[in-house]
Amino acid sequence: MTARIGSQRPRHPLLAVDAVHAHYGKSHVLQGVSLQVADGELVTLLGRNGAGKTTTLKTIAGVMPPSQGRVRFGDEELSRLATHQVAKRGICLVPEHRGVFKLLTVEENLLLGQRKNSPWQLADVYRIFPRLKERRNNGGGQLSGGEQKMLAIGRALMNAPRLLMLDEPVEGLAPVIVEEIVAQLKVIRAAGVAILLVEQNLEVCTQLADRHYIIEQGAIVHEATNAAFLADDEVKDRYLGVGIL
Amino acid sequence: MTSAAAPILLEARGVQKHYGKFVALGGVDLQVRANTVHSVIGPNGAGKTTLFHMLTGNKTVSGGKIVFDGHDVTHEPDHRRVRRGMARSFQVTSLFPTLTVRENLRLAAQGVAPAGAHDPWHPPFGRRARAEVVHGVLKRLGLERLSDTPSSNLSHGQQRRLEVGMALAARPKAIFLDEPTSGMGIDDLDEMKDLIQGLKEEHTVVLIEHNMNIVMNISDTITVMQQGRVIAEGKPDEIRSNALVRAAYLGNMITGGKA
Amino acid sequence: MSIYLLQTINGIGIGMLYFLLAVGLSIVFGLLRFVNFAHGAFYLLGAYFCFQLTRWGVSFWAALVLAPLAVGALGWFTEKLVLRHVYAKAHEFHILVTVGIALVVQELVILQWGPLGDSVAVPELLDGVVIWGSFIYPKYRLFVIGFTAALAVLLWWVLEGTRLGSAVRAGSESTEMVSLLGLNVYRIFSLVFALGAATAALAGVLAAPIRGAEPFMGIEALGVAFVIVVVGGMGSFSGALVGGLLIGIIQSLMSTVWPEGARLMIYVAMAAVLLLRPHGLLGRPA
Amino acid sequence: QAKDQIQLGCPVPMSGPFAANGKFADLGMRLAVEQYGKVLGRPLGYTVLDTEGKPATAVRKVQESAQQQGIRFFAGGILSSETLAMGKEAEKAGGVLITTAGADEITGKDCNSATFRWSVPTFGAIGQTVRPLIDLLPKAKRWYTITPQYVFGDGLLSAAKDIFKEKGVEHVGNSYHSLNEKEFSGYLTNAIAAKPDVLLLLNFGAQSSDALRQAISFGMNKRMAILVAWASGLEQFEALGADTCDGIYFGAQYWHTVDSPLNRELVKRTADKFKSSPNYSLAGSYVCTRLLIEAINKAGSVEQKAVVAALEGMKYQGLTGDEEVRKGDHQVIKDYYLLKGKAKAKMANKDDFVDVLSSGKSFLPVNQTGCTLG
Amino acid sequence: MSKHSHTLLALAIVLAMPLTMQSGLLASEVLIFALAAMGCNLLLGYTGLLSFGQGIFFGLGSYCIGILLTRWQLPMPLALLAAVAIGAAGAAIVGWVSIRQRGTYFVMLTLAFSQMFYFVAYSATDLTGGDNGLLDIPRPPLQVGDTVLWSLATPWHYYAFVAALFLLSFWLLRRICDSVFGRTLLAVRDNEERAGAVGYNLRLLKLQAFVISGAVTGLASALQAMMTGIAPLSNAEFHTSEMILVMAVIGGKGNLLASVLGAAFYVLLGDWLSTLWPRWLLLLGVVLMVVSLGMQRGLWGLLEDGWALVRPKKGDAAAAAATRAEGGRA
Ligand SMILES: Nc1ncnc2c1ncn2[C@@H]1O[C@H](COP(=O)(O)OP(=O)(O)OP(=O)(O)O)[C@@H](O)[C@H]1O
Ligand SMILES: Nc1ncnc2c1ncn2[C@@H]1O[C@H](COP(=O)(O)OP(=O)(O)OP(=O)(O)O)[C@@H](O)[C@H]1O
Ligand SMILES: [Mg+2]
Ligand SMILES: [Mg+2]
Repeated sequence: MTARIGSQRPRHPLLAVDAVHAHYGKSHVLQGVSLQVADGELVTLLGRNGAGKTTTLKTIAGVMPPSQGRVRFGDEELSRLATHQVAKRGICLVPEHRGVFKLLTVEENLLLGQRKNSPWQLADVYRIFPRLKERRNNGGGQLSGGEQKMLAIGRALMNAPRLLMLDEPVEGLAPVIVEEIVAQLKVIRAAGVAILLVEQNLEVCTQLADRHYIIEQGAIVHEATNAAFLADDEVKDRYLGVGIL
Repeated sequence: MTSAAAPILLEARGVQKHYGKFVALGGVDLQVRANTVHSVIGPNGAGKTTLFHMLTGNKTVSGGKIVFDGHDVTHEPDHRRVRRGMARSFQVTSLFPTLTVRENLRLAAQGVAPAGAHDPWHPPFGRRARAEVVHGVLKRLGLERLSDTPSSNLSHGQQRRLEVGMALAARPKAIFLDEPTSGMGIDDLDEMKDLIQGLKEEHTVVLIEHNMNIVMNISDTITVMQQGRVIAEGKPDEIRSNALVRAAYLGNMITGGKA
Repeated sequence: MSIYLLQTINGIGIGMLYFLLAVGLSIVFGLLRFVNFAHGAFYLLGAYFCFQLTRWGVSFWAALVLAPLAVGALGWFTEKLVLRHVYAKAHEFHILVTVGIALVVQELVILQWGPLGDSVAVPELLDGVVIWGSFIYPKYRLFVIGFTAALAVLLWWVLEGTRLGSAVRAGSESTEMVSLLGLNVYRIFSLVFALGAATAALAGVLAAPIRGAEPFMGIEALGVAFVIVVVGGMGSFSGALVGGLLIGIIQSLMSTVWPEGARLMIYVAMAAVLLLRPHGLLGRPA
Repeated sequence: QAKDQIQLGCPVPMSGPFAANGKFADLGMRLAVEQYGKVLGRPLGYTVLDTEGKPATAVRKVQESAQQQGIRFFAGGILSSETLAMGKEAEKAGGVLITTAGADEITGKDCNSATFRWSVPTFGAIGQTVRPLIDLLPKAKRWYTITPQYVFGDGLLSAAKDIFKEKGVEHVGNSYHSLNEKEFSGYLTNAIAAKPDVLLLLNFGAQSSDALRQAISFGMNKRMAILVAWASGLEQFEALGADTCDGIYFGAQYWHTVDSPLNRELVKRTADKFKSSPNYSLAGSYVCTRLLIEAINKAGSVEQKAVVAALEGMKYQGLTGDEEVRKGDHQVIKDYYLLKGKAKAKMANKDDFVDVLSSGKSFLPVNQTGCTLG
Repeated sequence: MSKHSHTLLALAIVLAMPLTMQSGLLASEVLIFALAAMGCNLLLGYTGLLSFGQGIFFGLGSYCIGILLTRWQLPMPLALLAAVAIGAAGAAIVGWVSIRQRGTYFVMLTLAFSQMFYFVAYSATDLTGGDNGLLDIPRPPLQVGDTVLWSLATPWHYYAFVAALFLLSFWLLRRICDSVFGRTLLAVRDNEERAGAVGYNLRLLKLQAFVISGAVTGLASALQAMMTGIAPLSNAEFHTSEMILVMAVIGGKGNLLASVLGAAFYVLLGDWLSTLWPRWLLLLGVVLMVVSLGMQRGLWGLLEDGWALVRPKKGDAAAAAATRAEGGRA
């Protein structure tokens, strides 16, 4: 019953989530989520608070086992892999709570995620986020909220992702930084990394995305290309409650 | 607006905070007038949250003076300042995870008169339940249906909302909100904006926020910080057109730039 | 030489052994964020494995390698089979499960080797004492100091200088996040726990010729290790070294100054450190 | 369990740090009970009560066994603290306790009508070790002591000091240590600095083993004589090994080669039954059980008063030769031994760790023990 | 469950023990340790403080009543009250210092205190009897003037006395846990930082919890001293602290009745196993491991799960649907 407007499903999706269900204890949070992300594509997952966006990302990353349904990445079935195995295959999640290691310094945090084959190395990250360079020897726990966000994103980049999943990456960032991150995400996508983005900031989403999914109560209820989405105020109002109409 | 005439509720003079050698606040002056919305903005790491910690007493100051409502509170611990009428929300959500939403709010409401908390005899029923306050906050935040859910089972956005509720429940003179809208749904932003603006009637609001749509619309005064110092202060229009602020912070304002 | 100087040197000897005893407890705490009450049990096993091996005619030197390896392997399996399943649970259960393991090991040792203690001979090469003027010191203890110092350098390099070290500290905060970066957290856990067990066993082997092997030595050792780890800073490698040496020297000096109070002073030192420097002398604030 | 059976209780630590003593005490009582089989024509049985080394548990188990199983007669108690408490309980419960525990108070200021003790108190232990050793080593004029700091250790120390004074020996120093000490190198360094001729260790059990081992590793056995005044005998020598014992002097309550009829019998029984030589825990428990049974026999009754009366003043051929239960404080008057470890090469069999140098009886007169039996 | 069901259950346990058990002493010991475990649980389950110092209060109570009854010949009820007071006072001191620290550092500080207390008790021979402990503690009857109201001579008489005090304490503790104070403790347990920011004086709250815990523990140990007639040094040992903590954890935290269960389980299991096999600690070790591996909520959780299986199932599906609906915001 997913409404689909003006979208072409990628023929060989990099990531294919197929009717995935997930539970927290007894509460049935994901009720058959399906979505695809192709190579080099930037897809957003939109929805109100509590719709199940984070849970979807967690299920893909292997942090939460799906109770039903399948997740395919490339030619591989992920549903049964452990988190670190999923990560090794190139899926990198930047969680909404940042996941910065407080006991490590900024630099140690970055180096922990480092992979030799990543196009982003320490110097690149410091170039993108000069603030991190200034605070490089500080404990991760002593960073301001926004600095932690930068660190988490930078670390993910050093992890050589094929699919980057960002959970509200610009939440709490200064406008200048948001611009910087948006610019960087464009570069990242241009480098061929697929991105699945969860973000409440519509402005950011529409600037970046190729396609959008809207999730409601644990199921995808709408899918659209960016252009179609931009044009469709009714959808925005219905699913996201943006009072444009 | 009458803000310029309103009495000063909170005043900070030369507040400093050092973490070891690192100077997080290098002498900040701030004057917050009663019943206004006073926003503090600035790049990440500018020291906004740290300033909040100083003002609300979560951490001790390294120097300077803080006067609230006519009292020198510089060296009072946080729980004392709550009694004087300060309450805050945290940038990083901080709730009582195993307790229900209602209980979270009740505890926040009870904190204003914490002597009662030592009563080992009476259960929190009747007037001790503070039902009125709790109910009011639940309603204001649209959390009524989740009132009996443990707060750890809320989604991020729902938790953010409760986070603000915790500050409201104390019915403070001054309410300090540290990025209240971060993590909230797009649909909530307008609602939140109205809510904060509405708070002005009864409270004084000190707000940290990166969403310029909100800041520019509802603030009476904006203080801009950078590297532990105040670099500008003024009405939204003045701030928006301040070149220094634009370079350091606002940029082209893709977030809320259209406001 | 003055008696105080003698006692200080002797204290260093005690302290190095204490360091070895405590370092495993400290790094396991650093990663897994719980106090491993089974640590003493691995020390106990080290001593008894050494006793058994030497009784079989294996040389002490071989036992010095074999016993820690065997105990390390045991630690590896304990982690995999038991501890892994309690990480997600509350703090008390970590204590409970490791107390359980300690009891089981201790009673198994009694079943196998009897409730009486046994002795391990000092290896012939190190039998005897060195004499410098009025200073008499067993060769074996000198060897312990040197050996432990070398080991300390090696351990320091592994824990502070390698990525394993960062991963260990990161894992202590959020296992989820570490695995999201593609590191196998569970492998790291097993490894560190095995390392902790092996160092405890090594301490047990080294202590055996001095104190013999005895089924309740684990409990006592655990008590000492706690103090050292707290004084030095929990989870800190260099803290274990500083704490071990400090406690060793205090203990040794006290035996001249105020012998009755030697034990009490150790605990007073511990409480004082906890109050004045809550994270220990070299611990990082949590 | 037959109705008319007479049950004996064996309250000893079977678990915890003193489990070794408990284990052998159990065997000792088993030997004695099996040997007699019956008393007053009624079958004998016994129950082991695990005190866990905790006085409160010991007391509860003694109370329970008295109330539920009707046990009145107990032989056991290894730790002083549990023994003192159990003695009081046995008295209240209308029973009798015979023990081998060390504290002087048992037949001193905390003595009671129902408690008897087989082992020699501190006074005798020092008297029969320090005194003969001074005679043996007339040139050894400087003594250093290492003492655990509590009543028992102080008892040994003050007895030793009295003898030093009397014999004109110089006490060049003492190191107190706490009850939980394992590391003695600091104290030994002190001792070495004092340049004594004799090192006197006044601790016992695992602590004396640790102290001795470490003293030897400091080469002290080559530079001075070492006396362990309160050794536990065979079990301790086994733990230490022959090399460590070689040339060391030990004081002991019992040694299995003692030439007395009862001991020869016990050695044979133990060898037949357990393929080993009796150690102190086993022998002590055996002889205490025997004393109980003999006293019941003599009294011809299981009444507390009658059995106590039968024990008081009882003279018999014991493990250490002639033994007598002193009426005034319920202390058994028996020998204490001075032993010397021998080289491994000279050992006739695996248990032949020591030679017996001397033995004898020294006891404080009743009026100096502090015991007043109403 | 209804408001009084737990108190009724506690009453049922107290009444059931004489019917099912042979030894009044063992039954008394169960209740005595239940008291101590509840005291521990108040800290662990309600305040989030894992205290290894319970042995201090346990030692203090027994020494106090021992001294008062033997040397001062105080009336028994007064001596009991004094033991409670001393337990509370000791807890106030230990608490005052320890609660400056949090988390594992707090745990280690209480551990350090318990070790220190042990050495002090060991050295202060005049007061504590040192290694021998205090002996000859009487068990006088409860009397007014010369009329004996309640003889405590036989084990079951004494049990009745212990049971009455236990029920009273249980009821009081429940009342405390359900009070405003108890609920505020839960907030402290959940998130100290927030509790402070919301306006609570954390130190005072924790201290209050400590004092109550110490008082209950003091009562427990005084009762034990009267039962056994001694105040042994082993009460002050680290092992005692550990044992009390284990009881509280095995039972299940954050629930007083669970502590009773935990204490009963530990005491009875230990008593039974120790008659079976000298190496019974091995079995105890295995039990501890099993509990930690399989029963996060302790024995109480096990009972609850069992109860859930037996009870007729109703509305599980409805409940699930409800949570789902609440998931999305209107
Ligand atoms: N405990 C600490 N130790 C050392 N430095 C700290 C500590 N806490 C904060 N800092 C540093 O102080 C600076 C100010 O931090 P603060 O949290 O106040 O920033 P902020 O203005 O709130 O930023 P954001 O908008 O990103 O939340 C940051 O650079 C941070 O790294
Ligand atoms: N740990 C948990 N236990 C139980 N329920 C949970 C848990 N975490 C989330 N939920 C519930 O699952 C639903 C989906 O949560 P999720 O975190 O995926 O939402 P989201 O779309 O990311 O929301 P937000 O925008 O607020 O972050 C919510 O209704 C939430 O209440
Ligand atoms: Mg989310
Ligand atoms: Mg901030």
